[in-house]
Amino acid sequence: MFKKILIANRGEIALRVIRTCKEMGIKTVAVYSTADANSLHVRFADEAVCIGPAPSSQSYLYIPAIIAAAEITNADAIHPGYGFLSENAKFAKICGEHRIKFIGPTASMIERMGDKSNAKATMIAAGVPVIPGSEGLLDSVDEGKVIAQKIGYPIILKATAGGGGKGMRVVWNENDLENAWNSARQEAGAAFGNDGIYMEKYIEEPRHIEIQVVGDQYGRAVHLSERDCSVQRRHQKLIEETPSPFMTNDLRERMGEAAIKAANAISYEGVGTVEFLVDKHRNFYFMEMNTRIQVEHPITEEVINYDLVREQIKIAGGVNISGQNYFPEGHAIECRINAEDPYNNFRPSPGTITSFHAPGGHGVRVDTHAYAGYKIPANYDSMIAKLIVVARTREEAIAKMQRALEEFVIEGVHTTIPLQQQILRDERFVYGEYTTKFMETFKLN
Amino acid sequence: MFKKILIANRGEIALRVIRTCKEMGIKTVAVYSTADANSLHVRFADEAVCIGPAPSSQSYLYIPAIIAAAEITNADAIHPGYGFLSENAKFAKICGEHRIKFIGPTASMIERMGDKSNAKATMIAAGVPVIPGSEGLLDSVDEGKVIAQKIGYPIILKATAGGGGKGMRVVWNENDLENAWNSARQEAGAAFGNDGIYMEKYIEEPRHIEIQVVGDQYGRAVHLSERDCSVQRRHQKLIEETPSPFMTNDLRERMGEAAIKAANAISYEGVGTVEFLVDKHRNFYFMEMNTRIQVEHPITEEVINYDLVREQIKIAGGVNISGQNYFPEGHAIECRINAEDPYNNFRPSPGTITSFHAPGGHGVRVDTHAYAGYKIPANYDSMIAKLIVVARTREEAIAKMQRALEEFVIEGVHTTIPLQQQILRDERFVYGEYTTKFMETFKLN
Amino acid sequence: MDLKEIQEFIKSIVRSGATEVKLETNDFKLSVTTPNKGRGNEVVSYVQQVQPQNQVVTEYIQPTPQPLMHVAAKTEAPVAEAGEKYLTIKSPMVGTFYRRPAPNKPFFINEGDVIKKGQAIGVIEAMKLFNEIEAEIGGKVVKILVDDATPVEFDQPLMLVDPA
Amino acid sequence: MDLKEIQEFIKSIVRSGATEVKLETNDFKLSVTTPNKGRGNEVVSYVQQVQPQNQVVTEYIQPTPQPLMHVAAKTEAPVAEAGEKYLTIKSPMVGTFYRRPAPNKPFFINEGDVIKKGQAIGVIEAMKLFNEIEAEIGGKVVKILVDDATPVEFDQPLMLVDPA
Repeated sequence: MFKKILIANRGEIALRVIRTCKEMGIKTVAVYSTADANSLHVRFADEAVCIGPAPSSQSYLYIPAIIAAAEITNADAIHPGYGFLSENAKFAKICGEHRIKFIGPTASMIERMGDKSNAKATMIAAGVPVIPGSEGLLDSVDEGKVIAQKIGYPIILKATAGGGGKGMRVVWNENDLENAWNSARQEAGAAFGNDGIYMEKYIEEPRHIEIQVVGDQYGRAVHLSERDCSVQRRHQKLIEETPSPFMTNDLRERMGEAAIKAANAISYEGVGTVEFLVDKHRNFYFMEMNTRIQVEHPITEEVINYDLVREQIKIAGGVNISGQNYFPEGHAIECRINAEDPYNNFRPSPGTITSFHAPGGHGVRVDTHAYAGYKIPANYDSMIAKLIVVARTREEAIAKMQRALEEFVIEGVHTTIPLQQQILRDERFVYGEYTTKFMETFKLN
Repeated sequence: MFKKILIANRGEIALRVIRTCKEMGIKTVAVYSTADANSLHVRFADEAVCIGPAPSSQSYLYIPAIIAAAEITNADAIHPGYGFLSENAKFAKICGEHRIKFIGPTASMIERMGDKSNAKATMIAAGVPVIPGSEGLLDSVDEGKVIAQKIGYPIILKATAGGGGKGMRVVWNENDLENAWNSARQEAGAAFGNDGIYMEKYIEEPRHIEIQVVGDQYGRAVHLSERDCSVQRRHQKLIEETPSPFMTNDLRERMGEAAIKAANAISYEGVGTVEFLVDKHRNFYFMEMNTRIQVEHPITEEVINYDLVREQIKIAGGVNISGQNYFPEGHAIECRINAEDPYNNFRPSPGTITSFHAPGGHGVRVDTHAYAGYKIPANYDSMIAKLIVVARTREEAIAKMQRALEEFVIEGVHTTIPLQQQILRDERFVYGEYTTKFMETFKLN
Repeated sequence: MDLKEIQEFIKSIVRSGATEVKLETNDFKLSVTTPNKGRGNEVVSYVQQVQPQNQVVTEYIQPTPQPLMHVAAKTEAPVAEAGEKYLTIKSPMVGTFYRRPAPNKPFFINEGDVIKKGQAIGVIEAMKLFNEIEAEIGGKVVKILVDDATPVEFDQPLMLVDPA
Repeated sequence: MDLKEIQEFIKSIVRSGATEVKLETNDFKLSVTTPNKGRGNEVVSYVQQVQPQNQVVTEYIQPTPQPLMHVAAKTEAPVAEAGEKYLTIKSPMVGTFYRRPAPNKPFFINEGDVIKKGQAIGVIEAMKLFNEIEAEIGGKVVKILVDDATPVEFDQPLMLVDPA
């Protein structure tokens, strides 16, 4: 196993990785920009190296500084966290060239999943469902009819030059296709001067449900069940939960199998996540694969009672996995707490936290690098805490999250806590009847 | 179920009870002395009533103020927490007279367990082992021989007027009894002017192991397995863990059965704890029963995944229990963090906390009412936080506790964190080979 | 809070004749020592030791510094402006405050009354016991802050008295 | 908060006649003692904007206020006494600092040398690339703080220069 791991990240995930390393008896090196000199990851690591000024491009994203930091501290592995260099194939490659183990997949695995069209082709070859549609533009309405018959209604026609919903038509049966085709072309031509149209399967009531997978260096992969991340605002996840309220045993089995196929297709090494869109009929379609640990990984940890960062480190160290899939026991929810003003168009709210009290008690976990007196730098993302609860049932977990949000005190900056509180009380959330469109019609009081 | 519960307590346990009430949808009333006006239990309760000045005798122990607070807020139940009025039979009785449900056992149950000799007699009648010995003073060495034969060697002779080890003799076999008898009498007579001697079974390598029990209003009682609280300093528990490293399945079965007998003997209602001394041969002896929730209850919650305060409230509300015993899954440890200076004879260290960061992550729970800026009043006990970890094995739990203690930042006052860190590294603790005498020979570096 | 304001504030402290001032708010802490001696408008403060049971507590009201983590007060704060002129009579216990000895009797006192130390000003009921509340100071009752038959907490202001 | 403002603020304190002022806000802590005579050693401070890559950063060393939650510095703190007279040349990058271009070559500079702006003062190796470090200021090298072939962090003081 590794003797010393450098964490090429900041904030809560850097602290998170340090915690597991300490529990495993592995030494840690924090790297930090001048803006983060007073950060807790710097305080709690065994060593800390200042790698550059505040802008990420000159510090957390600047590969030579990070490699140099690993070299001068003799770190034998680098944990990239999420964001920053975590899905950077070049970085993974350079680590290898410097004989530093990149804790994650190889450069070529990252590349094969990093490129969308490449990933899609790989998934089709592996038998993982992707959103079906025309290959490129449609030549005629008749070609459209043939394809629609194959992929099944409803379908959506989209303008290739499109945007803002213009030139888009959802078609529910063949009778309506010709009219829709004509009007979509006309609208697209008028709006964009380009009437090229392509077709996709229309996803009814889409849900974002992802499957956690783990693969070892010996080609074995398993899944750790799902996370429902449908509560999103502009593609930013706000709340995640597991099990998904929309899940069935059958669907979990099929999605789990598909996710393992996806991992096997690239002989995936490490922990990763296969993201799917699921429609109301419980058809699911591959969106993308994240080849790193995710922000929302703790909810999986809580329901399978296993530390995923420990698993990452063990796999990177060459340990092989059991081959067993894991299924949720109990119910876990995570709320992301951001220093943003939800009443002011989610404007970031950097500044100094004057008061801080994190909720506690049975089934409550707080992953945070913030504390009273901490100054949130304006240079990085605004997430300052992850609040995770676990309980025996979804109902209990919601009640627990409601009281934990109520108990969370952060003063001095604006946070998304009031937003989260309102979502947790929203009927659609409470009954588990929400899709990725949930926030589009959500009104903050 | 209750509509509004008044919590007749302060500090972390008041906050703890409020948390569960919120999760159950029950309104809460905090009571507080003027010294606690800025306490979190005041902030988080739905209502708060100032009941008196700082001295406990005029506030948290002053029954008329608490009853009046319940009356003016229309609370229909009172949760007493631990300490203060929690084992006060008179208070339980007065609550009943004012038609307020005391969440705990009835006055007569408290009385029957509150009086030591009474409790002992009840236990003997119920067939629960108590520490055997002479009934009162020994008349002669021959009487001693007869009793010693019955209870088995080793025995200990103790001066009735004793103290400081004077007039005490451990006797390992009958040959040594007469000499010991003579020298003990002589020493006691010289030291105290009273040579009265009684005899007890000598407990070799004693461990303090307690069994959590739960009884409902319908006479049914179960046990929730043990907690090992042998790490004590002057009878103050410092660290508790479950399972006990000394436990075997057989011993757990026997102790559990005895604890249920103890509860049944008084038709116990509520959650309670039967404390035993266990010797190195795994004989166990009843010490006392605590008829309330205990400080260390969270470790049981973590390994049986159930909220004991919720259970208390449900039982008080007349819900009946399943009748099933619970056994630990995984391993949990609690460290009590006190505002005391371990380098200065554990002198209390009240004052203002200037910095505060509680550890987080998977398997870490912090129950505290403290925060950066909180002023610890000098009037009450010095416990400011309970740090609880849970992991799959004892080894992992210890590693987790070590890193969590390392991560716990409390500045502005002295705390017992350095002491706890050293205990967690002590070989005897790490190997689980500790008794109640552990701290007697422990040297703080 | 801007530095200009703080500058002015420091000047005013030096001018005031105080020898040492410490101020702590949510935003800043300030401590000023001046060479001034003697004279001082010394801050007079008079807090009587609270005693069990029926004794009334009085104190000069002073604006108190905000705690770092502000706890929302569940009862109304004492009227700050009254600070320099009036004394507050506070509740010595938690319970229900009655302004008269029995429903068919007149109020013990009314606003405008001049009361003497030791005079009964109300009763507080707790656990079915009625505890007569005596004024700990004399003066003119400027304002009665609590209605008849109202729950009161320990230390809750009951009335303002002008001792002059 | 701008240093100019603080300078003005300190001056105003001295003028105010106060003997000691401590101020702590969310952004900074300030403590001023005045002899209440004379015009005190004013703290002059000059921080140059950090620029990417090989540019050398200089600044007057000043005692920095303690953060509320103090992070144990893993490297030695800049020499505080130097504050008023010397400039510090800091490392523009993390890596291994060499005082000579090759093992068999002499040091770029030695203590006591007078250097010119733009002069090479060392190289830093990172990812097997050697980056020459140029002095951003001229003056006399008072002290070289880092040995040959030593790991350095970004912003770590390398040497003190007397610009006078």
